[in-house]
Amino acid sequence: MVDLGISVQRQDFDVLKEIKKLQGNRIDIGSLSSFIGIVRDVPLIIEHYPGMTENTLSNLRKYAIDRFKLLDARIIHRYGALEPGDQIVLVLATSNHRKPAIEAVDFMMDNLKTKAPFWKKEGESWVSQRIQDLNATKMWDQD
Amino acid sequence: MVDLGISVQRQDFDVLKEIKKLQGNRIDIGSLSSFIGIVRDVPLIIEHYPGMTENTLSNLRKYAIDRFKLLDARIIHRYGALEPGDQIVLVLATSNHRKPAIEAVDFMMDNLKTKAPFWKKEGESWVSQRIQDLNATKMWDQD
Amino acid sequence: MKTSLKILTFAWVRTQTGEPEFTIDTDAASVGKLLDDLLAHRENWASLSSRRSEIRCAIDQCLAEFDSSLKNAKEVAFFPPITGG
Amino acid sequence: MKTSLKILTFAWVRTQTGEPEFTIDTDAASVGKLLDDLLAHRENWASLSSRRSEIRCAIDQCLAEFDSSLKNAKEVAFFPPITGG
Repeated sequence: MVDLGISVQRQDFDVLKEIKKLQGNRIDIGSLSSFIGIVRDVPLIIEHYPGMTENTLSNLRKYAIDRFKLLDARIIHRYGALEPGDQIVLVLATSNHRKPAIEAVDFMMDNLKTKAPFWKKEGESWVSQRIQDLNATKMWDQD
Repeated sequence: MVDLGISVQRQDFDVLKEIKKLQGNRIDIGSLSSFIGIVRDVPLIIEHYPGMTENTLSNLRKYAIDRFKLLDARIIHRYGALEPGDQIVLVLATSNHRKPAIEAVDFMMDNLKTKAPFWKKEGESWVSQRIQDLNATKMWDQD
Repeated sequence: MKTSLKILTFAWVRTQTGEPEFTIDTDAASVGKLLDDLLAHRENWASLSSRRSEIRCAIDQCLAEFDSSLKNAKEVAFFPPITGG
Repeated sequence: MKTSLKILTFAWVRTQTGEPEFTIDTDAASVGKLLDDLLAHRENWASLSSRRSEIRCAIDQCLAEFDSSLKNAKEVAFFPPITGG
Protein backbone atom coordinates (compact mmCIF):
# COMPACT_ATOMS: atom_id res chain seq x y z
CA MET A 1 0.00 0.00 0.00
CA VAL A 2 1.55 3.30 -1.06
CA ASP A 3 1.55 6.06 1.58
CA LEU A 4 1.63 9.43 -0.17
CA GLY A 5 2.62 11.08 3.12
CA ILE A 6 6.15 9.69 2.90
CA SER A 7 8.74 9.21 0.19
CA VAL A 8 12.09 7.43 0.01
CA GLN A 9 13.80 8.64 -3.13
CA ARG A 10 17.05 9.25 -4.95
CA GLN A 11 16.08 12.60 -6.44
CA ASP A 12 16.10 15.97 -4.70
CA PHE A 13 12.91 17.54 -3.32
CA ASP A 14 11.46 21.04 -3.62
CA VAL A 15 10.65 22.33 -0.12
CA LEU A 16 8.25 25.00 -1.37
CA LYS A 17 6.35 22.52 -3.54
CA GLU A 18 6.00 20.15 -0.57
CA ILE A 19 4.78 22.98 1.67
CA LYS A 20 2.19 24.07 -0.90
CA LYS A 21 1.08 20.46 -1.38
CA LEU A 22 0.53 20.02 2.37
CA GLN A 23 -1.30 23.33 2.60
CA GLY A 24 -3.51 22.82 -0.45
CA ASN A 25 -6.61 24.98 -0.14
CA ARG A 26 -6.97 24.42 3.60
CA ILE A 27 -7.55 27.49 5.76
CA ASP A 28 -7.46 25.68 9.11
CA ILE A 29 -3.63 25.48 9.19
CA GLY A 30 -2.18 28.01 11.62
CA SER A 31 1.28 26.49 11.90
CA LEU A 32 3.70 24.76 9.60
CA SER A 33 6.94 23.49 11.06
CA SER A 34 9.74 21.96 9.05
CA PHE A 35 13.18 20.43 9.33
CA ILE A 36 15.67 19.97 6.51
CA GLY A 37 18.76 17.80 7.02
CA ILE A 38 21.67 18.79 4.80
CA VAL A 39 24.96 17.07 3.88
CA ARG A 40 27.72 18.77 5.84
CA ASP A 41 31.36 19.18 4.77
CA VAL A 42 31.93 15.80 3.02
CA PRO A 43 30.14 13.72 0.36
CA LEU A 44 27.90 10.90 1.62
CA ILE A 45 26.48 7.68 0.32
CA ILE A 46 23.21 6.69 1.96
CA GLU A 47 22.05 3.09 1.88
CA HIS A 48 18.68 1.87 3.13
CA TYR A 49 16.54 -1.24 3.58
CA PRO A 50 13.84 -0.98 0.88
CA GLY A 51 10.45 -1.95 2.24
CA MET A 52 11.34 -1.62 5.90
CA THR A 53 12.26 2.06 5.41
CA GLU A 54 8.91 2.92 3.84
CA ASN A 55 6.99 0.99 6.52
CA THR A 56 8.93 2.66 9.33
CA LEU A 57 8.44 6.19 8.00
CA SER A 58 4.79 5.55 7.23
CA ASN A 59 4.12 4.29 10.77
CA LEU A 60 6.14 7.11 12.30
CA ARG A 61 4.16 9.73 10.36
CA LYS A 62 0.81 8.23 11.32
CA TYR A 63 1.83 7.91 14.97
CA ALA A 64 3.00 11.55 15.06
CA ILE A 65 -0.24 12.82 13.46
CA ASP A 66 -2.18 10.94 16.12
CA ARG A 67 0.01 11.81 19.12
CA PHE A 68 0.34 15.53 18.34
CA LYS A 69 -3.12 15.93 16.74
CA LEU A 70 -1.54 17.26 13.56
CA LEU A 71 -3.56 18.33 10.55
CA ASP A 72 -1.03 16.61 8.30
CA ALA A 73 2.64 15.63 8.03
CA ARG A 74 5.15 14.61 5.41
CA ILE A 75 8.50 12.81 5.50
CA ILE A 76 10.91 12.62 2.56
CA HIS A 77 14.31 10.91 2.85
CA ARG A 78 16.86 10.54 0.08
CA TYR A 79 19.36 7.77 -0.53
CA GLY A 80 22.31 7.30 -2.89
CA ALA A 81 25.31 9.59 -3.46
CA LEU A 82 24.98 13.12 -2.05
CA GLU A 83 27.29 16.13 -2.08
CA PRO A 84 27.90 18.74 0.66
CA GLY A 85 25.00 21.20 0.65
CA ASP A 86 22.57 18.59 -0.74
CA GLN A 87 19.29 18.06 1.06
CA ILE A 88 18.95 14.65 2.78
CA VAL A 89 15.68 14.69 4.66
CA LEU A 90 12.56 16.82 4.93
CA VAL A 91 10.00 16.60 7.73
CA LEU A 92 6.90 18.81 7.68
CA ALA A 93 4.04 19.08 10.17
CA THR A 94 0.92 21.26 10.15
CA SER A 95 -1.39 22.01 13.05
CA ASN A 96 -3.80 24.64 14.42
CA HIS A 97 -1.38 26.02 16.98
CA ARG A 98 2.39 26.13 16.89
CA LYS A 99 3.58 23.87 19.74
CA PRO A 100 2.26 20.57 18.31
CA ALA A 101 3.79 21.24 14.88
CA ILE A 102 7.20 22.13 16.33
CA GLU A 103 7.23 19.20 18.77
CA ALA A 104 6.07 16.72 16.13
CA VAL A 105 8.96 17.65 13.82
CA ASP A 106 11.38 17.19 16.71
CA PHE A 107 9.77 13.83 17.55
CA MET A 108 9.80 12.55 13.97
CA MET A 109 13.43 13.51 13.48
CA ASP A 110 14.50 11.86 16.74
CA ASN A 111 12.71 8.63 15.89
CA LEU A 112 13.72 8.61 12.26
CA LYS A 113 17.37 8.88 13.36
CA THR A 114 17.30 5.64 15.33
CA LYS A 115 14.46 3.63 13.78
CA ALA A 116 14.43 4.20 10.02
CA PRO A 117 16.98 1.84 8.43
CA PHE A 118 19.38 4.25 6.74
CA TRP A 119 23.16 4.04 6.88
CA LYS A 120 25.60 6.78 5.93
CA LYS A 121 29.03 6.24 4.45
CA GLU A 122 31.63 9.01 4.30
CA GLY A 123 34.35 8.04 1.85
CA GLU A 124 35.27 4.46 2.84
CA SER A 125 33.94 4.59 6.38
CA TRP A 126 30.46 3.93 7.67
CA VAL A 127 29.25 6.67 10.02
CA SER A 128 28.80 5.67 13.69
CA GLN A 129 25.57 6.22 15.58
CA ARG A 130 25.59 9.19 17.97
CA ILE A 131 24.70 8.32 21.55
CA GLN A 132 22.81 11.66 21.73
CA ASP A 133 20.47 10.39 19.01
CA LEU A 134 19.67 7.24 20.96
CA ASN A 135 19.03 9.21 24.14
CA ALA A 136 16.86 11.75 22.31
CA THR A 137 14.60 8.96 21.05
CA LYS A 138 14.27 7.47 24.53
CA MET A 139 13.15 10.83 25.99
CA TRP A 140 9.89 10.69 24.03
CA ASP A 141 8.96 7.34 25.61
CA GLN A 142 9.01 8.98 29.05
CA ASP A 143 6.55 11.75 28.21
CA MET B 1 21.24 50.34 11.70
CA VAL B 2 19.55 47.90 9.32
CA ASP B 3 19.67 44.24 10.36
CA LEU B 4 19.42 42.08 7.26
CA GLY B 5 18.62 39.07 9.43
CA ILE B 6 15.11 40.35 10.17
CA SER B 7 12.36 41.99 8.17
CA VAL B 8 9.04 43.60 9.07
CA GLN B 9 7.10 43.97 5.89
CA ARG B 10 3.70 44.25 4.23
CA GLN B 11 4.51 41.98 1.28
CA ASP B 12 4.54 38.19 1.24
CA PHE B 13 7.80 36.21 1.49
CA ASP B 14 9.15 33.28 -0.51
CA VAL B 15 10.19 30.51 1.92
CA LEU B 16 12.46 28.78 -0.60
CA LYS B 17 14.25 32.02 -1.48
CA GLU B 18 14.82 32.72 2.22
CA ILE B 19 16.17 29.21 2.79
CA LYS B 20 18.54 29.50 -0.17
CA LYS B 21 19.68 32.93 1.01
CA LEU B 22 20.48 31.57 4.48
CA GLN B 23 22.28 28.56 3.02
CA GLY B 24 24.29 30.50 0.41
CA ASN B 25 27.36 28.49 -0.53
CA ARG B 26 27.98 27.24 2.99
CA ILE B 27 28.66 23.54 3.43
CA ASP B 28 28.82 23.56 7.24
CA ILE B 29 25.03 23.64 7.67
CA GLY B 30 23.69 20.24 8.72
CA SER B 31 20.30 21.38 9.92
CA LEU B 32 17.76 23.94 8.87
CA SER B 33 14.64 24.32 10.96
CA SER B 34 11.74 26.57 10.11
CA PHE B 35 8.37 27.73 11.31
CA ILE B 36 5.69 29.41 9.23
CA GLY B 37 2.68 31.03 10.89
CA ILE B 38 -0.40 31.16 8.68
CA VAL B 39 -3.70 33.05 8.89
CA ARG B 40 -6.37 30.60 10.02
CA ASP B 41 -10.07 30.69 9.15
CA VAL B 42 -10.70 34.47 9.22
CA PRO B 43 -9.06 37.58 7.73
CA LEU B 44 -6.69 39.53 9.99
CA ILE B 45 -5.31 43.01 10.23
CA ILE B 46 -1.91 43.17 11.92
CA GLU B 47 -0.68 46.40 13.45
CA HIS B 48 2.80 46.94 14.88
CA TYR B 49 5.03 49.51 16.56
CA PRO B 50 7.51 50.60 13.90
CA GLY B 51 11.01 50.86 15.29
CA MET B 52 10.38 48.84 18.43
CA THR B 53 9.35 45.83 16.35
CA GLU B 54 12.56 45.85 14.34
CA ASN B 55 14.70 46.33 17.46
CA THR B 56 12.94 43.51 19.30
CA LEU B 57 13.26 41.02 16.44
CA SER B 58 16.86 41.99 15.82
CA ASN B 59 17.80 41.48 19.47
CA LEU B 60 15.83 38.23 19.65
CA ARG B 61 17.61 36.86 16.59
CA LYS B 62 21.07 37.80 17.90
CA TYR B 63 20.31 36.35 21.33
CA ALA B 64 19.08 33.08 19.79
CA ILE B 65 22.16 32.76 17.56
CA ASP B 66 24.32 33.20 20.64
CA ARG B 67 22.32 31.00 23.04
CA PHE B 68 21.87 28.07 20.65
CA LYS B 69 25.19 28.50 18.80
CA LEU B 70 23.39 28.81 15.50
CA LEU B 71 25.17 29.31 12.21
CA ASP B 72 22.51 31.82 11.19
CA ALA B 73 18.87 32.76 11.67
CA ARG B 74 16.19 34.86 10.00
CA ILE B 75 12.89 36.34 11.16
CA ILE B 76 10.29 37.83 8.83
CA HIS B 77 6.95 39.15 10.12
CA ARG B 78 4.23 40.74 8.04
CA TYR B 79 1.73 43.45 8.96
CA GLY B 80 -1.36 44.90 7.29
CA ALA B 81 -4.41 43.09 5.93
CA LEU B 82 -4.06 39.32 5.53
CA GLU B 83 -6.43 36.63 4.25
CA PRO B 84 -6.90 33.03 5.50
CA GLY B 85 -4.04 30.92 4.14
CA ASP B 86 -1.69 33.92 3.95
CA GLN B 87 1.73 33.59 5.56
CA ILE B 88 2.25 35.82 8.64
CA VAL B 89 5.64 34.94 10.06
CA LEU B 90 8.75 32.99 9.08
CA VAL B 91 11.49 31.91 11.46
CA LEU B 92 14.54 30.04 10.17
CA ALA B 93 17.57 28.68 12.04
CA THR B 94 20.63 26.82 10.80
CA SER B 95 23.13 24.84 12.84
CA ASN B 96 25.58 21.95 12.66
CA HIS B 97 23.33 19.46 14.44
CA ARG B 98 19.54 19.35 14.58
CA LYS B 99 18.60 20.00 18.22
CA PRO B 100 19.86 23.61 18.41
CA ALA B 101 18.10 24.58 15.17
CA ILE B 102 14.78 23.06 16.27
CA GLU B 103 14.98 24.51 19.79
CA ALA B 104 15.99 27.95 18.54
CA VAL B 105 12.93 28.16 16.27
CA ASP B 106 10.73 27.17 19.21
CA PHE B 107 12.45 29.79 21.39
CA MET B 108 12.22 32.58 18.84
CA MET B 109 8.51 31.91 18.21
CA ASP B 110 7.71 31.84 21.93
CA ASN B 111 9.50 35.12 22.56
CA LEU B 112 8.23 36.82 19.45
CA LYS B 113 4.66 36.01 20.52
CA THR B 114 4.95 37.94 23.79
CA LYS B 115 7.70 40.49 23.17
CA ALA B 116 7.46 41.73 19.58
CA PRO B 117 4.86 44.53 19.45
CA PHE B 118 2.30 43.15 17.00
CA TRP B 119 -1.47 43.20 17.49
CA LYS B 120 -4.00 41.20 15.55
CA LYS B 121 -7.52 42.30 14.73
CA GLU B 122 -10.17 39.89 13.50
CA GLY B 123 -13.04 41.83 11.99
CA GLU B 124 -13.83 44.53 14.56
CA SER B 125 -12.27 42.79 17.58
CA TRP B 126 -8.68 42.83 18.75
CA VAL B 127 -7.36 39.31 19.45
CA SER B 128 -6.62 38.48 23.13
CA GLN B 129 -3.28 37.17 24.30
CA ARG B 130 -3.21 33.44 25.01
CA ILE B 131 -2.04 32.53 28.51
CA GLN B 132 -0.22 29.54 26.99
CA ASP B 133 1.96 31.97 25.03
CA LEU B 134 2.95 33.85 28.16
CA ASN B 135 3.77 30.63 29.99
CA ALA B 136 5.76 29.28 27.05
CA THR B 137 7.97 32.37 27.08
CA LYS B 138 8.58 32.05 30.82
CA MET B 139 9.73 28.43 30.44
CA TRP B 140 12.86 29.53 28.58
CA ASP B 141 13.94 31.76 31.46
CA GLN B 142 14.09 28.70 33.74
CA ASP B 143 16.44 26.68 31.53
CA MET C 1 9.99 70.11 36.58
CA LYS C 2 7.91 68.99 33.65
CA THR C 3 9.45 67.18 30.76
CA SER C 4 8.08 66.72 27.26
CA LEU C 5 7.19 63.15 26.24
CA LYS C 6 6.00 61.66 23.00
CA ILE C 7 3.07 59.28 23.66
CA LEU C 8 2.10 56.52 21.22
CA THR C 9 -0.88 54.16 21.40
CA PHE C 10 -1.63 50.90 19.57
CA ALA C 11 -4.48 48.48 18.95
CA TRP C 12 -7.53 49.13 21.16
CA VAL C 13 -5.74 51.77 23.22
CA ARG C 14 -5.46 53.71 19.96
CA THR C 15 -8.98 53.00 18.67
CA GLN C 16 -10.57 53.77 22.04
CA THR C 17 -8.72 57.07 22.63
CA GLY C 18 -8.57 58.07 18.99
CA GLU C 19 -5.06 59.38 19.69
CA PRO C 20 -2.34 57.43 17.91
CA GLU C 21 0.36 59.96 18.84
CA PHE C 22 0.70 63.19 20.83
CA THR C 23 3.16 65.12 22.93
CA ILE C 24 2.60 65.90 26.60
CA ASP C 25 4.36 67.79 29.36
CA THR C 26 4.43 65.71 32.53
CA ASP C 27 6.05 65.54 35.95
CA ALA C 28 4.92 61.95 36.59
CA ALA C 29 7.75 59.95 38.12
CA SER C 30 6.66 56.56 36.81
CA VAL C 31 4.94 55.37 33.66
CA GLY C 32 2.07 54.05 35.83
CA LYS C 33 1.54 57.52 37.30
CA LEU C 34 1.54 58.99 33.80
CA LEU C 35 -1.16 56.53 32.72
CA ASP C 36 -3.24 57.39 35.80
CA ASP C 37 -2.96 61.10 34.92
CA LEU C 38 -4.07 60.43 31.37
CA LEU C 39 -7.02 58.27 32.47
CA ALA C 40 -8.09 60.91 35.00
CA HIS C 41 -7.62 64.09 33.04
CA ARG C 42 -7.29 63.57 29.31
CA GLU C 43 -10.35 63.63 27.10
CA ASN C 44 -11.31 60.22 25.65
CA TRP C 45 -9.00 58.34 28.02
CA ALA C 46 -11.54 57.92 30.85
CA SER C 47 -13.23 55.08 28.96
CA LEU C 48 -10.03 53.04 29.29
CA SER C 49 -10.09 53.10 33.12
CA SER C 50 -12.04 49.85 33.39
CA ARG C 51 -9.38 48.08 31.29
CA ARG C 52 -6.34 49.56 33.02
CA SER C 53 -5.11 46.14 34.18
CA GLU C 54 -4.96 44.98 30.56
CA ILE C 55 -2.81 47.87 29.38
CA ARG C 56 0.92 47.33 28.78
CA CYS C 57 3.64 49.90 28.18
CA ALA C 58 7.02 50.54 26.61
CA ILE C 59 9.55 53.25 27.41
CA ASP C 60 11.77 54.29 24.52
CA GLN C 61 10.74 51.16 22.61
CA CYS C 62 11.48 48.66 25.38
CA LEU C 63 8.76 46.77 27.26
CA ALA C 64 8.49 48.28 30.76
CA GLU C 65 6.72 47.72 34.08
CA PHE C 66 4.36 50.40 35.38
CA ASP C 67 6.68 51.28 38.24
CA SER C 68 9.50 52.09 35.78
CA SER C 69 10.90 55.60 36.07
CA LEU C 70 10.36 58.15 33.31
CA LYS C 71 13.73 59.75 33.96
CA ASN C 72 15.41 60.57 30.63
CA ALA C 73 12.50 58.98 28.76
CA LYS C 74 11.61 60.45 25.37
CA GLU C 75 8.87 58.14 24.10
CA VAL C 76 6.20 56.16 25.94
CA ALA C 77 3.75 53.75 24.33
CA PHE C 78 0.53 52.22 25.73
CA PHE C 79 -1.04 49.13 24.18
CA PRO C 80 -2.83 45.82 24.90
CA PRO C 81 -0.95 42.55 25.48
CA ILE C 82 1.02 41.54 22.38
CA THR C 83 -0.59 39.08 19.95
CA GLY C 84 1.86 38.61 17.09
CA GLY C 85 3.25 35.52 15.48
CA MET D 1 12.72 -28.92 12.01
CA LYS D 2 14.62 -26.52 9.77
CA THR D 3 12.88 -23.56 8.16
CA SER D 4 14.04 -21.53 5.19
CA LEU D 5 14.90 -17.89 5.89
CA LYS D 6 15.88 -15.01 3.66
CA ILE D 7 18.88 -13.17 5.13
CA LEU D 8 19.69 -9.55 4.21
CA THR D 9 22.71 -7.49 5.24
CA PHE D 10 23.37 -3.75 5.11
CA ALA D 11 26.21 -1.25 5.49
CA TRP D 12 29.41 -2.79 6.93
CA VAL D 13 27.74 -6.13 7.64
CA ARG D 14 27.18 -6.33 3.90
CA THR D 15 30.60 -5.03 2.83
CA GLN D 16 32.45 -7.25 5.33
CA THR D 17 30.57 -10.47 4.47
CA GLY D 18 30.17 -9.65 0.79
CA GLU D 19 26.69 -11.21 1.04
CA PRO D 20 23.86 -8.73 0.56
CA GLU D 21 21.22 -11.46 0.38
CA PHE D 22 20.98 -15.25 0.66
CA THR D 23 18.65 -17.99 1.79
CA ILE D 24 19.48 -20.38 4.61
CA ASP D 25 17.87 -23.38 6.31
CA THR D 26 18.06 -23.02 10.05
CA ASP D 27 16.70 -24.49 13.27
CA ALA D 28 17.88 -21.60 15.42
CA ALA D 29 15.21 -20.61 17.92
CA SER D 30 16.27 -16.96 18.26
CA VAL D 31 17.77 -14.42 15.92
CA GLY D 32 20.80 -14.22 18.25
CA LYS D 33 21.40 -17.94 17.91
CA LEU D 34 21.12 -17.60 14.12
CA LEU D 35 23.77 -14.87 14.12
CA ASP D 36 26.06 -17.01 16.30
CA ASP D 37 25.67 -19.89 13.82
CA LEU D 38 26.53 -17.62 10.89
CA LEU D 39 29.58 -16.15 12.68
CA ALA D 40 30.80 -19.65 13.61
CA HIS D 41 30.16 -21.57 10.43
CA ARG D 42 29.55 -19.37 7.40
CA GLU D 43 32.45 -18.32 5.21
CA ASN D 44 33.35 -14.60 5.46
CA TRP D 45 31.23 -14.10 8.60
CA ALA D 46 33.97 -15.01 11.11
CA SER D 47 35.57 -11.59 10.66
CA LEU D 48 32.43 -10.00 12.12
CA SER D 49 32.77 -11.84 15.45
CA SER D 50 34.75 -9.05 17.06
CA ARG D 51 32.00 -6.57 16.22
CA ARG D 52 29.06 -8.73 17.28
CA SER D 53 27.95 -6.28 19.97
CA GLU D 54 27.58 -3.57 17.34
CA ILE D 55 25.29 -5.63 15.09
CA ARG D 56 21.54 -4.92 15.08
CA CYS D 57 18.75 -7.00 13.54
CA ALA D 58 15.25 -6.89 12.08
CA ILE D 59 12.74 -9.71 11.70
CA ASP D 60 10.32 -9.31 8.83
CA GLN D 61 11.25 -5.65 8.52
CA CYS D 62 10.73 -4.74 12.18
CA LEU D 63 13.60 -3.89 14.54
CA ALA D 64 14.11 -6.86 16.90
CA GLU D 65 16.12 -7.86 19.97
CA PHE D 66 18.53 -10.81 19.70
CA ASP D 67 16.39 -12.97 21.99
CA SER D 68 13.41 -12.60 19.63
CA SER D 69 11.97 -15.87 18.34
CA LEU D 70 12.29 -16.82 14.68
CA LYS D 71 8.95 -18.61 14.74
CA ASN D 72 7.03 -17.80 11.54
CA ALA D 73 9.82 -15.44 10.44
CA LYS D 74 10.46 -15.18 6.69
CA GLU D 75 13.12 -12.45 6.46
CA VAL D 76 15.95 -11.54 8.81
CA ALA D 77 18.32 -8.60 8.35
CA PHE D 78 21.65 -7.81 10.07
CA PHE D 79 23.12 -4.34 10.04
CA PRO D 80 25.01 -1.72 12.10
CA PRO D 81 23.22 0.88 14.26
CA ILE D 82 21.07 3.17 12.14
CA THR D 83 22.54 6.51 11.04
CA GLY D 84 19.90 8.22 8.90
CA GLY D 85 18.44 11.71 8.98
